[in-house]
Amino acid sequence: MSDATGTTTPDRPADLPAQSPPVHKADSGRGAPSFWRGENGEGARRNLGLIAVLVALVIIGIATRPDLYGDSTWVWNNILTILKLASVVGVVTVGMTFVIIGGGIDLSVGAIVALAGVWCTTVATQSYGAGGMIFSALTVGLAVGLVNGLLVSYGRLVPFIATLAMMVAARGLAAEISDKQTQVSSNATINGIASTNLLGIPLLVYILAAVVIAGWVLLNRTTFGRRTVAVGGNPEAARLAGINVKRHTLLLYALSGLCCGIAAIMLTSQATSAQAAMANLYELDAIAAAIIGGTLLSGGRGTIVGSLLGVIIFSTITNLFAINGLSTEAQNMVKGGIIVAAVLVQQVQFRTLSQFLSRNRTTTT
Amino acid sequence: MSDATGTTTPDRPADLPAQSPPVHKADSGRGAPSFWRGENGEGARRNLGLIAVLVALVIIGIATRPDLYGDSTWVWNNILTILKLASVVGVVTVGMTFVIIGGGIDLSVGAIVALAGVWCTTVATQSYGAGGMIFSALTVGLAVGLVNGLLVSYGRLVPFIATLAMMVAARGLAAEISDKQTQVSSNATINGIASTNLLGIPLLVYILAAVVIAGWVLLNRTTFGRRTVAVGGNPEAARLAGINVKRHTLLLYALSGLCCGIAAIMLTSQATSAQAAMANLYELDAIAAAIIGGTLLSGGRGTIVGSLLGVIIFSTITNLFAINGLSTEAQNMVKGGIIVAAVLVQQVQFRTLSQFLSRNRTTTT
Amino acid sequence: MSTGAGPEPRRASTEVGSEHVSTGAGPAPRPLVEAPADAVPGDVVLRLTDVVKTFPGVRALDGVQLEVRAGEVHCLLGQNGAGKSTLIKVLAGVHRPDSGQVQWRGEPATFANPQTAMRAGIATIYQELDLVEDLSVAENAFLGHEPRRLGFVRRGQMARRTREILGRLGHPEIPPGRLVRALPAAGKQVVSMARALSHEARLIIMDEPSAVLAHDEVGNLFRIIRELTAQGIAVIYISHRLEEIREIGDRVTVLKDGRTTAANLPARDTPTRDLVSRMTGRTIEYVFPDRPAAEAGGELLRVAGLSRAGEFADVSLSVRAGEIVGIAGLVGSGRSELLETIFGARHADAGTVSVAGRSVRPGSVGAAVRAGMGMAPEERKSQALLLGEPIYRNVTLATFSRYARLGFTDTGRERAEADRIADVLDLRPRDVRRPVRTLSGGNQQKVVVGRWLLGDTRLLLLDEPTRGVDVGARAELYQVIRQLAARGVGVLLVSSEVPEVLGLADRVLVMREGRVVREAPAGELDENTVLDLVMAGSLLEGTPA
Amino acid sequence: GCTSNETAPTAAQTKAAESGGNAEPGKRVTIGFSAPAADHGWIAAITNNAKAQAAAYSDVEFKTVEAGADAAAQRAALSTLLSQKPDVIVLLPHDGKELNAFGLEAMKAGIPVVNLDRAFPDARAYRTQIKGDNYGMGVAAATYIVDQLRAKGVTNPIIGEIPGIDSLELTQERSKGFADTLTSYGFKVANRRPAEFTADSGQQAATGLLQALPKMDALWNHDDDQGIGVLAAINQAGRKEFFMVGGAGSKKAMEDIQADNTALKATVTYSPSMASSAISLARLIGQGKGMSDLVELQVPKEIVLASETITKENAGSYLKLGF
Ligand SMILES: Nc1ncnc2c1ncn2[C@@H]1O[C@H](COP(=O)(O)OP(=O)(O)OP(=O)(O)O)[C@@H](O)[C@H]1O
Ligand SMILES: Nc1ncnc2c1ncn2[C@@H]1O[C@H](COP(=O)(O)OP(=O)(O)OP(=O)(O)O)[C@@H](O)[C@H]1O
Ligand SMILES: [Mg+2]
Ligand SMILES: [Mg+2]
Repeated sequence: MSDATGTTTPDRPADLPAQSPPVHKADSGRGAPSFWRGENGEGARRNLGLIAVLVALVIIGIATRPDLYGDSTWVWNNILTILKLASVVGVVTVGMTFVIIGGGIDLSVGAIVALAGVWCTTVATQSYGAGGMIFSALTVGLAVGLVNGLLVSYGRLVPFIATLAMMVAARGLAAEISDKQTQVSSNATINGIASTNLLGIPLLVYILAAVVIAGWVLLNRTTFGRRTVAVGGNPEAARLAGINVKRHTLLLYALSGLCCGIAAIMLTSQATSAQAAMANLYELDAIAAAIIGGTLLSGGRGTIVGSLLGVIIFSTITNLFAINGLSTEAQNMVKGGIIVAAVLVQQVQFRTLSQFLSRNRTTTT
Repeated sequence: MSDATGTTTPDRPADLPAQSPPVHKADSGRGAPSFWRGENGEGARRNLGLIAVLVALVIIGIATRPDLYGDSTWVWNNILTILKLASVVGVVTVGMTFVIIGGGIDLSVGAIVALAGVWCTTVATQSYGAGGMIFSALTVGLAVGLVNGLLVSYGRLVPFIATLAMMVAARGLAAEISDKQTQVSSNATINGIASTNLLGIPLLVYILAAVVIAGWVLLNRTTFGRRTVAVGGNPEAARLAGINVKRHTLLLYALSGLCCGIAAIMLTSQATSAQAAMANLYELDAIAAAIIGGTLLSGGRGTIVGSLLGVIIFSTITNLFAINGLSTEAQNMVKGGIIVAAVLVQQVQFRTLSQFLSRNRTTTT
Repeated sequence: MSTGAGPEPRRASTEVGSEHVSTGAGPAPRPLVEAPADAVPGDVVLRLTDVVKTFPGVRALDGVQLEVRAGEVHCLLGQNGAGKSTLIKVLAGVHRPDSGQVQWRGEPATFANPQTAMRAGIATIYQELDLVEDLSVAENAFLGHEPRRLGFVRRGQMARRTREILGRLGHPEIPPGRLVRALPAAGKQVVSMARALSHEARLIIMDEPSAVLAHDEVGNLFRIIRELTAQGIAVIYISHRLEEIREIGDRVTVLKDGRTTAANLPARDTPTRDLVSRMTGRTIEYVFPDRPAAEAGGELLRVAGLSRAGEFADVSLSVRAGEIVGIAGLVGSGRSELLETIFGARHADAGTVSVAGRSVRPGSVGAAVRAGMGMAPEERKSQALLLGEPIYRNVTLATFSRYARLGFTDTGRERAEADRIADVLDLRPRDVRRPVRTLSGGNQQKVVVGRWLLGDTRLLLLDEPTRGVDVGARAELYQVIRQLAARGVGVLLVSSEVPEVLGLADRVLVMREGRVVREAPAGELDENTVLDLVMAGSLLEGTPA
Repeated sequence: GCTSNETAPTAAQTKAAESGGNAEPGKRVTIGFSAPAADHGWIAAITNNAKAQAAAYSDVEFKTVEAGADAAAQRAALSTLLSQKPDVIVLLPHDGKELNAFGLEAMKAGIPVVNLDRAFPDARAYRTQIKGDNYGMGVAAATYIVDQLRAKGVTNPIIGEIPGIDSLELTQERSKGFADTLTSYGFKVANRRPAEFTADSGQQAATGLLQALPKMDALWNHDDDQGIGVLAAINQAGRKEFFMVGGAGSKKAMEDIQADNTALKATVTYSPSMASSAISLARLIGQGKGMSDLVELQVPKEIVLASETITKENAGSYLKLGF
């Protein structure tokens, strides 16, 4: 008999029916709090692992700079700094998470942010005021996203290639529009977004929170979100279930583009300017954050909360380096190590927890 | 019986075993040359599509610069220039193709090239002469690749994350070693590699050819290649067929690292120097070339020849821009368009050809 | 296939039919013969005439006639690759026919996509499970037609309706919120059925639904089918198990090589030999091969006290050279896990495995293969096949390095070996360079099993080797397995079909809920005894806690 | 970029604390410093020079936050610097316009900002700025090329250009100075292929350029670091018919010019020594002093370095400033 259920007599006649303990009824979910079960059980556990990584990073921060961490105002300020740093990439990552869950990838996000940023800061656009700038950034983002989606879904291009081409083209267009100059935003409302605080919390953080919540609801509570999982996890099944896979794919890229439009406004406001080279390699940051957050690169699985935690982990690492004044090269070497360690911690964490929970469950049934 | 095979007598006694006309055997390859059939049929046809794209690019070149293309010495020189330009990325792409077919991805190739290049040009290494430099570049490449492989296979990290971490770390280490300086190679043998011609063809092109041929043989004619396809196509099936999936994965990354080591020597020789920022974004170039060449990003399918053609297409595009003196921004916009067009041409080409061939086949059987 | 319940009908042979089998009464495939007088009365809901569908190089449907009436269970019979799945995919809007007419409820119809077909009232359970692993049971059941308001899923309503349907299906214990990923194979099949029932369908198509179901589950399925037909819903039922067709079917249409060779035969009364000959066009010696008189050889495999928490516990067994040992049990009784653990694909919590007296390193498939084991796993698509690769490379997946010299593969030899296997198993199409993806389900299964018929495997672990394999090929497969045993190979066979275990194996182990509850020579057991032993508890929750 | 394999920053680029006047140790000053991640010799030299200059003063405490790959990362790093309240901040921004907001914030918080090289558009965002003359670099390069070509009597010259990263505004300014000057003499750039400030990208850009221009008269390469690769490409193509002008002023380039055995005949400076000067200015600002050679009591608002042309004749005297 298995150790976990070692209650039966070993010499029971072999054909005695029905009384042996149910060896494999383990996953029935009884005996564990409902938080762990159901559709998000694994995701939630994985997110706990990410939180553990975050805690570890903070502890390293405290250990290396006790002087700073002794000052509670500074600590609060630092948290806000980290969140502000995370905000722009965070918004992009929400869109990216949808695309990846839906079985695609979007390498053009950084370029879209740059294009939308440049577009909304041209002299002509700025003349329409803050409303016009926001409108144009969102429209540009959405439009480029739609083109991506068309190429992938109806043009049947591999997402990697389609969005790579768009990345190159959009940066080129942005350079063309801006004539490779950094375009300064002179709109006080736009510039004010980054410096406004509400109840002591920066507006940018509210925007991030709003996008994350909207993303979470969209993914978990709407048909769109649920179908995204289907389209990425088993496109054939999705098609057989009558889902218009192509149209859905199109919408996913459009969504990502829209998020880039929002991010463009945030970034422009932070920099009070825009240029063709801005948001450089955001695609890598966003993909990495999503994957660290548990999104499967092959599609069909992922959580918004995980992606958010992924982004925050990366910005916490950056912050850690800044407060320790590490040189770039040391910083990079350590960063590589931390990323690996983070994933390992999270995996171990995750496995241990699952084991713990399933053991717990077995004994209570 | 089906029209396609309408040769048998319909009233033949039915109990005659095993001779029922082969309704389903139409694809047995009769009527089409053997090149198109069998295991590599699809790959070969796809490669024809790529060649069509190449031809189109050359025609554009001739149309835009008839003056240059009128000069046959220049044309020959230009072909060699394109091949030389393709050589370094080409070698990296061969390794990358193996990794991707095997179900992984290697974002660290550019960083490995840089690290190996920097390592082999330190004052200390250079004192060992050309042999020492080559040895150290290959060893460094192999070693970093092995670490990648260990992280992915035994550490169970997602390849994207593991190699992203390595990318950051290896660049950091390279910056540390070189103290962010450009390290000049003063070794005449190494520097000579890039300027040596044999029978009028640059040595670099021979190296590329050797690596491509070795890669082709390895992928198509050896058990290693067969395992690669299996491991990438269905790791569970590979495992249950007795293949050591982890060890094989490890070897794939090591192979990619080794290719990076070779590329490092080539690039160092070309630039007569090395620095931490060299081979910037080669990972993107290599992945894009492999995918354009028909390698499935999700693993299990790909060809070396396709990857090579992908690399050559990219360097032909670059060359086309150079001889037309396009500005960077125009260049980028056009490049995005060309990539999309190339893939579309190739797809159409591919589909039409298949249709043509299958029609052909049906009528001849 | 055994049609009776006991081990007696070990030898049921059918005679030759004519190659161009006519329909039930008429000589030509067209016009369709009227349904026999005793057919279930009802309107014709679906009529196919001369439907043709070609894939590159293959004419999968070559003039199919089909007529389905409301309230009947219409069975489709045919060999592997005959075109059954293709036919139902045409009906479901997955494939568009090249030519031919589809009449749906009296009017010509074209189903351009699955959605149109579903809207028209055709629901389908596909042969290959078509579920999304990371969605819940309820979300899968209602995928594509979720109850919703303003784009938001009405989760409460969806869960309630799912629970209702699951209750009707006899599985109230499956929680609607559970991720499908966490369900065993049989549970997934239930979800597939729940999906079909979630539509307001007039025609439900079931493509080999019983392949992954255990005996009691099949009974359950039949109860539901009867309920459906009583409401006037038509059912198209595909299975390779003739006894099921006798039990549930009303009329039978037989396909061969993409053509209708017989239509609207009465399901209960048509002699088996007729059916078989119309399917195969030749004589099938439908037998389990004789057991050899000679005693089996020395002990080859010894498993002692093997356990894995949550799956099976304290399993001890042995297989001797030349012996076929069968394991019977319900789906979900842990047999697959046991086999995988013996094979080293899973790590045992306790216990040992040894081959020919030498213990095998646990948790290492490589060690098991080196010790001479081979395993044909249960789920062909996810566990066994490289779908994009040619057949021969799939057949030689475990052995290609044996044909290699200095690491260089010998493709010619591989192809020759694969050809041999293809002949033995009657693979269709026979061209071993075709990608496995284009094979029908049953033919894919043959590839999986065929893989281990190559090479010098001493001990064969077969997990549901005949799942989805047609009558003819099945007989061939039995012969092959027996021949291997005669050459001294030990076989450990898991099958959910009790007659198969009893007919093929020399010795039988019965498993229930992860434990071996009985071990006896096959001759000492009959089907009812085994079923009694096996039945206890149901799919998920089982015995009351 | 720094082209030697030596590691120590050259002493010549720092100004040792002399005795008397401003050199006398004064009030302790904490200087915060930030420059973009160094992936390039020139920026590496900037950071090294700043460090070395700070170390030369006994009354300076040097805090560096080296920040990331883009403006956003630098902004985040700077806000942690700000929270540590240094006396003066010396800042080489990724992009002056993108970090303008930070300059304003710091100045508002009462911390003077010394902008190094990449100007803020808003004059309130900095206390002092010291920078090179990008436009002037282009002018100097073009002037040298025009002089040479006229001396040779070339009337319709084919001129190539290899800029650095093309999307940077500084590249634009350099190219503009170059093009404007050539135009004023009736010449133009025949082809320009951007590189990325690295030797390997320089080699590839140059290979493309040489292929596009089978005959060439003169070439301006913006950056001596990538110039190593450009020279290699010229060698590999076996081209000898033209001469080349470099940019920035690395030691290797000066040595090559002095030896006069490559295509490189001159380079126009853009010296990273400005970082050392920036530290000196920051110290004076922190101590409330002026530049003692000038009459003014405070440090001036703006200092622009002239771009000098180094040729075979004067290379010897500039060699010590090479980085
Ligand atoms: N996508 C495809 N491409 C090419 N050929 C195909 C494709 N799908 C099916 N076929 C071929 O069509 C024929 C009919 O296959 P189908 O799946 O309908 O058989 P089936 O009767 O369902 O067999 P089984 O009993 O094994 O499930 C087979 O020869 C198969 O190889
Ligand atoms: N993916 C899974 N997640 C959780 N539990 C699982 C999973 N797969 C299987 N199980 C558990 O393992 C038990 C045995 O599974 P399975 O259905 O494969 O048994 P089996 O006897 O091998 O079936 P078969 O006869 O069909 O091969 C199930 O009761 C189930 O509780
Ligand atoms: Mg089928
Ligand atoms: Mg099982």
